[in-house]
Amino acid sequence: MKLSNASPPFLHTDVTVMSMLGDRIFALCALLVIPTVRYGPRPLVMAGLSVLICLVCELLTGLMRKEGVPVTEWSFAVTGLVITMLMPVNAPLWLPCAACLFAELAAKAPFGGFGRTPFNPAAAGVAFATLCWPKQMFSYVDPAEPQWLPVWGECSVHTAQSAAAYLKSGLKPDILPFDMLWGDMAGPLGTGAALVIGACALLLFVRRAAHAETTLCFLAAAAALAALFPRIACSPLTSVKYELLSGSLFFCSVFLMDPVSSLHTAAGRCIYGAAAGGLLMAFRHFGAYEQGAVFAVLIANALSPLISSAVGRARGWEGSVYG
Amino acid sequence: MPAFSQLILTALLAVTAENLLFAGGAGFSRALRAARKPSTAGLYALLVTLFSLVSALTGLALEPYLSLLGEEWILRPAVLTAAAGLEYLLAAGLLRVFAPSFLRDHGRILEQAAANTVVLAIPYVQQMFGFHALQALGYALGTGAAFWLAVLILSHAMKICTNPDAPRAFSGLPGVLVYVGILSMAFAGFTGGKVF
Amino acid sequence: MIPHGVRLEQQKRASLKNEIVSLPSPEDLPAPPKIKPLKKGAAAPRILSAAEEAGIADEFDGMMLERKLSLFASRKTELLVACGFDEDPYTSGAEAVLRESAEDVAEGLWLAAKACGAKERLVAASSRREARRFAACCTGTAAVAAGNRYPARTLLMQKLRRGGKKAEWIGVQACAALGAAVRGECRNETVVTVAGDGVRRWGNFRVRIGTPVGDVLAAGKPEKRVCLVAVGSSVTGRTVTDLSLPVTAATRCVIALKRPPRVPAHPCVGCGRCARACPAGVLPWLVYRELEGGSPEALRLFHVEDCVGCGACHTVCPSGIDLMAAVRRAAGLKEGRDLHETE
Amino acid sequence: MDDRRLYFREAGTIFWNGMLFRNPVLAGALGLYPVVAAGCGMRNATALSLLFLIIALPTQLLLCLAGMLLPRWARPAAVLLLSAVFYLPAARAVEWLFPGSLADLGMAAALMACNSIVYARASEYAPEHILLAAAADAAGCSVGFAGVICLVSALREYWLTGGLWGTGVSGIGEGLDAPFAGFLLLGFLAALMRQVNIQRERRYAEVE
Repeated sequence: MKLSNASPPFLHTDVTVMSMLGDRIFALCALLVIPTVRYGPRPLVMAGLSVLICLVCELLTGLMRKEGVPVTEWSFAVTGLVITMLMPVNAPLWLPCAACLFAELAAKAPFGGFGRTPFNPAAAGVAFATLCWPKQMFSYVDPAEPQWLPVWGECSVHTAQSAAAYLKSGLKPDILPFDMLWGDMAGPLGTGAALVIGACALLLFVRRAAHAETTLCFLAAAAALAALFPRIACSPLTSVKYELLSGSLFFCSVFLMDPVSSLHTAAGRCIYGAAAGGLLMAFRHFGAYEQGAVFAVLIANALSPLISSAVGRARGWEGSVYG
Repeated sequence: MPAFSQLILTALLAVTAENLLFAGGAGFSRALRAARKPSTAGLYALLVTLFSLVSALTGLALEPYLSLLGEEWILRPAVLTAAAGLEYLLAAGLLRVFAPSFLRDHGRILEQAAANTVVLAIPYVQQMFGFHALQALGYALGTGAAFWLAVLILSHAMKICTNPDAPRAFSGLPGVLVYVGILSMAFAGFTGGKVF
Repeated sequence: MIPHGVRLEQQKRASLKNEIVSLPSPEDLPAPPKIKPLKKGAAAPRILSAAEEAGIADEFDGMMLERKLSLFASRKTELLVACGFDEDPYTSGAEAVLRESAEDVAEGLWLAAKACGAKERLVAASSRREARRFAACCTGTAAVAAGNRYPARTLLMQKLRRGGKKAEWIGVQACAALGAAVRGECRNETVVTVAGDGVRRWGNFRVRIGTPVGDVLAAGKPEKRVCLVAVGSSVTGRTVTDLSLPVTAATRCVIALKRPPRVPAHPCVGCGRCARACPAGVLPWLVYRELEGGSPEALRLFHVEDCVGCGACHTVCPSGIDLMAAVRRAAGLKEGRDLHETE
Repeated sequence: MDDRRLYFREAGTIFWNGMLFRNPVLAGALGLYPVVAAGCGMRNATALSLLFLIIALPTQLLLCLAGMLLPRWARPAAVLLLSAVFYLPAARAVEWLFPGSLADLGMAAALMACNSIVYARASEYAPEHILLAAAADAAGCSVGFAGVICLVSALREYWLTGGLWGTGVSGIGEGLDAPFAGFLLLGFLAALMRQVNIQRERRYAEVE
């Protein structure tokens, strides 16, 4: 019997970084089911490719830093999957790959990798893709013609305007509410099925892999603004319905408000969520693109240290906010 | 909103472009510490507001003469820069006489505020020919507020970018540049890419 | 308000299934000293000297009972609590002792309370059921259930002190030993729990103090691939590599594990669990961030001097950061010591 | 070795530092604005570099000659005034060489009048050094600035149009003319420069 030394504690609670990331990956994979059934294996290929690119980047940056085998956690898979979810299913396959490259190499590696990223890497990657290739980012396959898309090649399909685009141009989207709940509409790959996203959110909250208050405040702020300032001529409730279910709002409120970029206190997280929700609605009103969620998340990320120190000062934790 | 985001973006540019946080070399850490003190950041923003206001009004007053001379697109920046120099000279001279201790303590901020103002003021004076006095005031206040916010965000960014896990080549200035890059990407979502 | 502390998987049922087994004492250990029986109506100094004579030590902190009681007396303690529960998972010695020698515990607590001048006595058991079981056989001593969140002892004492009473605690094994002294018995023993995935027979063993740890471990039928043996507590204890080391009063448990429980270290992900777990109101993440920044501001290291060293923060941290070490360092720093000196 | 050769060697070191190792843009984060906002075409980059040289050199030389005569607090004003004056011939020269480029550059050109590199070097470095050092510094900074802005511009122009100096037809994507791309590219270039400096330090440490 050869005994070794170790430092206490000799047990640990079940929630670890790996378990949190694992839950997230599971939830994101669940979101892939509906698009796969509808469009064939293309979404799976896209997701696999994105995750692979992220893994390769992770390995490369680790090797450049000479730290041996660098992959100790699976946040790269979360980044890859979230990026896939925000892409149109008919996007060229290089598009999510480019977004993943940007997310890993520009938004993650320079700041020291997982746990140190000031911005959500996936949000940064998607924002980059939006700015560089808006045409490819916002042309969605028409759900009226259900068909399996080619797995590898280019997709030459009928495109349709998404609900977010209708709202952006001040028109009422012509989509049944039931279709909106199941994601049977033109839009990014994984952001449509509100019911599945809701179930995933519940799973994450119950398993303590995400903070419910951030998401709830995000949705509350967005809903309040949607009711107060509707973009289309309709009753406040209808406006809330369309705003919350269109675009990537619901998805982003669950999967982009990750615990890393967020804050340590419940109050801080509430303010952070509300700020992100408010910014998102501002982007919808004044932004240049139909999908503004990722931009709103980036700005909220930049504000989060300010929120954190403001909450700290309010509680008397910091001698002074600035140090 | 787009106008405000433009202001913030401009202020971010000014903060990074001018040497507030990154005075370079020896002044680097000292300037950083100064920027992180709320009083200094506030004073800085106030001075920027005042200088912006004066610059905008000067530009407004000189506009008719410039258009008489012709080639105003060459003359205008030169005249504005010279005006900022004169303003600084005036302010510093007045302070020397009336409040020498203030100048001794905050002289560096005063001079940097003057230089930053040129960066902040020229775009607007250049663009908005039909500027009137009230707009100038609003613009100056907006600039000051945006500037203050940008200083706050950047002072935190600096701390984030010098964490022990960051690669050595990126820790500090290069990391902050990437940080500002991603942040301005977010603001580009408002404007669709263009600054002005 | 969110309760502090952390809910840990207790894993005590297996070791509590059987009664305490007495292990034969090694032959080379000297026989325990003979002491004069303590009379029922003995005065405080006599009780203290008897405790000293019998060499009774508290099993939770290893402090001599006589010193502990004198300290309580000088603090004008009003309420004395006997801790009949083990706050850390795996260990169940105190619970077993409370079950099997309830009368001795009640007697010892009465004597200890008299020695330190406390008017009120209280026995804290691990659950309501245990408390009822104790109250059924020993009327006259109140019993309560401690909470089920780690660190239960600290949280219970906080709760009692919040009422304005000066409350202190002693271990239930020390109580039982003092109670046995009435009969003139001085057994010099302690109850040690043997548990962990490296042993096949979990249980509580009554062993002579001074027995090698290896003998106790052998009683639990260890497997071949044990690589780590921890004593003291499953959360804050320490590892032993030399199994010939003797069992002390504060050994409490011998935990054999097949592989070291390692959570891979990651940077802080900002979940805030550590602050919720801490019973002392420390904000471990803030302390850690301050220390990591390189120039900690003493003003921002809140309550670090109140750290009880329970290790709850480290246990819950999903990133596996040793927050307790950070808080300890910060406490040293706040006292004016150098940052690196205290490491 | 006579004094003059020593001087020239020192001047060479100053020039190299300004150009590469302590590049004002990459190491000092000065003069970011033109690179970030306007550095998205080779033609623009060349025009801005020229503008910079014509403003920086005389301003720095004049400040070097007259700087010590002025009190410390008045120097910033002098720099602003002088660079405003030299902006006029510089703008004319650039307009003559590249017709229409000033209109293309718009504000970025206007902002060269109060460039923070010129500002920092002329108000702090030049007055306290000899003429040769100031000249070497101004030249080094000009070349360093030109190098960085040309590199960034070349990368962005290739991305946007697929060619250099207006020869491109179709690019890889759009969006890189926005300032964020400038910041990101500068960040990565600055990291590269930092890495080079780290390697250099390590080599020196090994030699010693």
